[in-house]
Amino acid sequence: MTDQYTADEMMTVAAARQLRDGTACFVGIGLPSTAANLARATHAPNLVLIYESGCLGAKPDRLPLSIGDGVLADTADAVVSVPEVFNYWLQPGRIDVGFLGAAQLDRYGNINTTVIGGDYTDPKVRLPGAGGAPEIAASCGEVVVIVRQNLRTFTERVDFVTSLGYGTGPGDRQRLGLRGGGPRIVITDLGILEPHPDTCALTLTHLHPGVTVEQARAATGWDLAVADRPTTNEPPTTDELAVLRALEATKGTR
Amino acid sequence: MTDQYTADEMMTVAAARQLRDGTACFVGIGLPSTAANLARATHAPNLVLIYESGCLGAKPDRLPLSIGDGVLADTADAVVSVPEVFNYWLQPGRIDVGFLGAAQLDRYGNINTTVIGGDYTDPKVRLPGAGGAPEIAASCGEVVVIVRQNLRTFTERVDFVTSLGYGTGPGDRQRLGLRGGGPRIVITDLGILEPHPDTCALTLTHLHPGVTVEQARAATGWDLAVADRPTTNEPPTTDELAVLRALEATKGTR
Amino acid sequence: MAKLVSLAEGVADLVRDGDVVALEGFTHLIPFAAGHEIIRQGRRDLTLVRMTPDIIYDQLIGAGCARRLVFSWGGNPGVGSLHRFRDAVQNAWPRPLELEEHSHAGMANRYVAGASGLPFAVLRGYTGTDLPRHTTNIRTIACPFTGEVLTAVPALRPDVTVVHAQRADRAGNVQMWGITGVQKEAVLAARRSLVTVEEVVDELVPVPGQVVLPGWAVTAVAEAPGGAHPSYAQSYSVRDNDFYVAWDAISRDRDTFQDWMRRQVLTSEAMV
Amino acid sequence: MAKLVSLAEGVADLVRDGDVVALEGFTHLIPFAAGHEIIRQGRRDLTLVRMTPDIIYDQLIGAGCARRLVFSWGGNPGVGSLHRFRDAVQNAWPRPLELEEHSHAGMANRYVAGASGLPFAVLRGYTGTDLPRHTTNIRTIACPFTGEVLTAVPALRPDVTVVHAQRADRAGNVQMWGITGVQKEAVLAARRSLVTVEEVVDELVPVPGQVVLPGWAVTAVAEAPGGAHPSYAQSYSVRDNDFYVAWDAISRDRDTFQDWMRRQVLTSEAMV
Repeated sequence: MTDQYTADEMMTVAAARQLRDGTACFVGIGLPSTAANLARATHAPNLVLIYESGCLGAKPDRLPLSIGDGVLADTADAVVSVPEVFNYWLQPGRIDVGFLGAAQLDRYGNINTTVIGGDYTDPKVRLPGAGGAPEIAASCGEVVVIVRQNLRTFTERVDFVTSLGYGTGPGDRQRLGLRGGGPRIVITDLGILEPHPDTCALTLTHLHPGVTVEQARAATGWDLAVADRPTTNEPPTTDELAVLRALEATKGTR
Repeated sequence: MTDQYTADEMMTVAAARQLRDGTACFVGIGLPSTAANLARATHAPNLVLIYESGCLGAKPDRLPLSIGDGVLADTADAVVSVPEVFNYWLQPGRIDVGFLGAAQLDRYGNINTTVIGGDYTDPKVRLPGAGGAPEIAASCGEVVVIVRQNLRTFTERVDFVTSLGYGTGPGDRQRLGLRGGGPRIVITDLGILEPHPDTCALTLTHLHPGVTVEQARAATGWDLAVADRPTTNEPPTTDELAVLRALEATKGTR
Repeated sequence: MAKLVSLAEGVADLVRDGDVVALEGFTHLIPFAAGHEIIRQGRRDLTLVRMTPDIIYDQLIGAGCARRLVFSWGGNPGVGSLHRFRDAVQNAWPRPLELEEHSHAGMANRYVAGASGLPFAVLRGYTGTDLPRHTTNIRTIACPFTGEVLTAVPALRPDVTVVHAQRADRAGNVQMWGITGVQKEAVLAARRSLVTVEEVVDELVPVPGQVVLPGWAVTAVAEAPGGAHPSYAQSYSVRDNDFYVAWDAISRDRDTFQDWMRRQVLTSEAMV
Repeated sequence: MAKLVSLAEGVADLVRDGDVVALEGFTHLIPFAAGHEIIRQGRRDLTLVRMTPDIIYDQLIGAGCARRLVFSWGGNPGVGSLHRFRDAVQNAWPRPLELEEHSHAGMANRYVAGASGLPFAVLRGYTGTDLPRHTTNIRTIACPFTGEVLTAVPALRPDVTVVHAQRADRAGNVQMWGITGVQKEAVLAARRSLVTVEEVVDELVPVPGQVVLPGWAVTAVAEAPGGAHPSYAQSYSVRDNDFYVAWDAISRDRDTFQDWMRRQVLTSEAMV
């Protein structure tokens, strides 16, 4: 059962496992889309994929190249306008899971995809910006984050809060009137972090096989809380790896 | 050229003549729909008919039985949702002409289609209510009213302002921030009334053939202003009558 | 995923005494069969919501199911007035009927707000009319950028919305086309929803002008062929205009109405 | 009724220096040909508006057409960052670029408000993020019924919106299908509009999922076959993904970029 696999493959498989069959999942492009399609192709055939381009219930037979790939419209239960997907579907809390990436992530699961370094008007790195993420983070039942763990990304404070996690700690989301539950889990190439029920601080609860707590701490820009006994995740199964690689191979084909 | 015709036919023909080719017209069912379809079948082939059921540019080959008749959807340039027809098409002032009927009408072109007599909670007659009319009257470039003239209908004050004409006189529409121009013309079975440019009071400007000013006055519940020399309308042409009767004959066929 | 149920089950499960109930349909696709089942099951104290209450609401009102009506146009479309509605308003027969009256634009936006998870909607509407004098649910709101004053109406959130559509598949995905009115918004605004369909099919073949409601956004689907009669279902049936005309005479008199209801609705079986 | 024009005429007539211009398209149906024509005609000081500024906006920005960008996500979709956009923001090359930054939900609702003739839109959005700190066009508004505090954004009203569609007929009725994004709203929100199409046909045969814009709501239509390349037009073409990937290298360096623009855009003829 221990095929060779990369850290990214482990991360993607671990993320896919977090998606429950029959739930509705708002999917961003890149790692979230790959993981969501892996879940649909394995344990969650009735996972409802929702893309911000207006595709509800997309069932792509290859990995989409973008959130507006034609295969999403061709296979969706319904294609609606972009205002409709945000207003009628995301905003009222109909979507169970928001699946997001991050350029920076902090202790409270706040996400930055806007600017890094310098200040807003004169940044060191200008990133793409918010897209659908702020409202996905606000309104989905829960948020699953998939992101590679390193000191550049895992920072004490994000340079810009593009999408709110738990803000500055417990109670912030409620005070702001947000209806979604916030980040339930963060899946990285090293392991899994979950918010502590009391402090909301991300806590290392799982490690991928062969990864140590020290490695995870060294890749985190704050004093990382660690669960008493972090669980070691199951490595990717042969089937998971095969399906994932087959999916990756479809990218760009038609 | 003087075929036999009824007062209703004269009224419908006179109303149809008011619709200019190439304009967009928001049409209610009944007399407005008949007149608008007559206009489209005669001098205004490019009249754009808009029905509140969401049919934009309907081109029915028979008179629709209701504003939601299937022939409207089948022949429309576009069928949109009811929220869309009001929000994207009517509200921004895209529609040139709103074409309305009335159960009561007053000197300032205010329209009642709600209750008559008694008071609101205990009326003498309960009418269907507002429908699309309040916003049609508010937002179309201009309003054309088609209504039979008699003392029950032409009242000093309407019992309920369902759709605003000129309110209590000049400046009311502007003060209320309404963007549409209000009633430009009222076509009845006796003649035509137009708002006086200074007072906004409906003024008799045209009579149908054979109708006298006295008859019009006697059918009006207020002291009706009359233009210096009311014009006599042309009777329906043979062609107008033939087309109108052919249209009426289509009602309920398919 | 929507449950596939019989019409009788669907109404029994989803429509409860005292509920706020919207049976929507804009001349086309009116859920008559579902309305009749509600009458047969003897629901009481309903707040009936609809932009265009027509014959089926006349029947529900005349049968004593309703306590309150929230609406914008109540008539027999293309024919005239609703006599049971009038009798309830003018004479409180068979019981008093409270009214909350709006314009179409207002009602449509109230459903949009409900579907959007917002507490209210903004529109240019009602201005200068007597409606705000009698309907407390119409207020003003100032634009935070320009200061311009507009109209606000509160979201509609029916306990249950019932609509009729052409087709559903076995996963409860619903497909309708032609004039689809405000049905999508009415379903999405509601806590529960029941969709009757002309037929349940294995696969929904795409149709121009279609509106598809995913099964996971619908509570239950019941097959009810002809369930829109006397209104129509585009591609399935045409409007029975004779019935609309005949209803004027049937409904004018209380006894004639009650006799008709006994014969045509109360003693016949649920359609499915 | 929309005028049928050549792309060069359409851009010359409808897109003016200093205009607020929206070229919309959500990954699908992106009006590249029209964008190239704007570059060829040397427009300056444009405020470019778009939810998802991508390669065509990178080109417009790199060519110095834009003074300001109003947007919610600026990237090379599926590939990465936009280097000309970055260079303008980080180094003011070839000229400074002001930003007004929103979320998708905010931008979509701003178009909806524009299309609806309202001065603002209400949404649940931006809450707790740093966006309102830098974007003055985000305010709060209280529900007049419940007191709940929500977010307001002002309407977008572009001077001109440009979109690409599959087909138009000779009366200028426009038909598009597949992912249609926010194009209807963007056209209806604008004072003027230019639609490029794959082909002008005698009759628009209905297609499932179609959005039709009546000709009287569109200013001009220009035939521009392949006008969405390297994006795609469903049923006509597929995405040229190699170009999206190649753009990363082309756009990284100012000289490479300028050379590419000279060869591929500036010296080629308008497409129609």
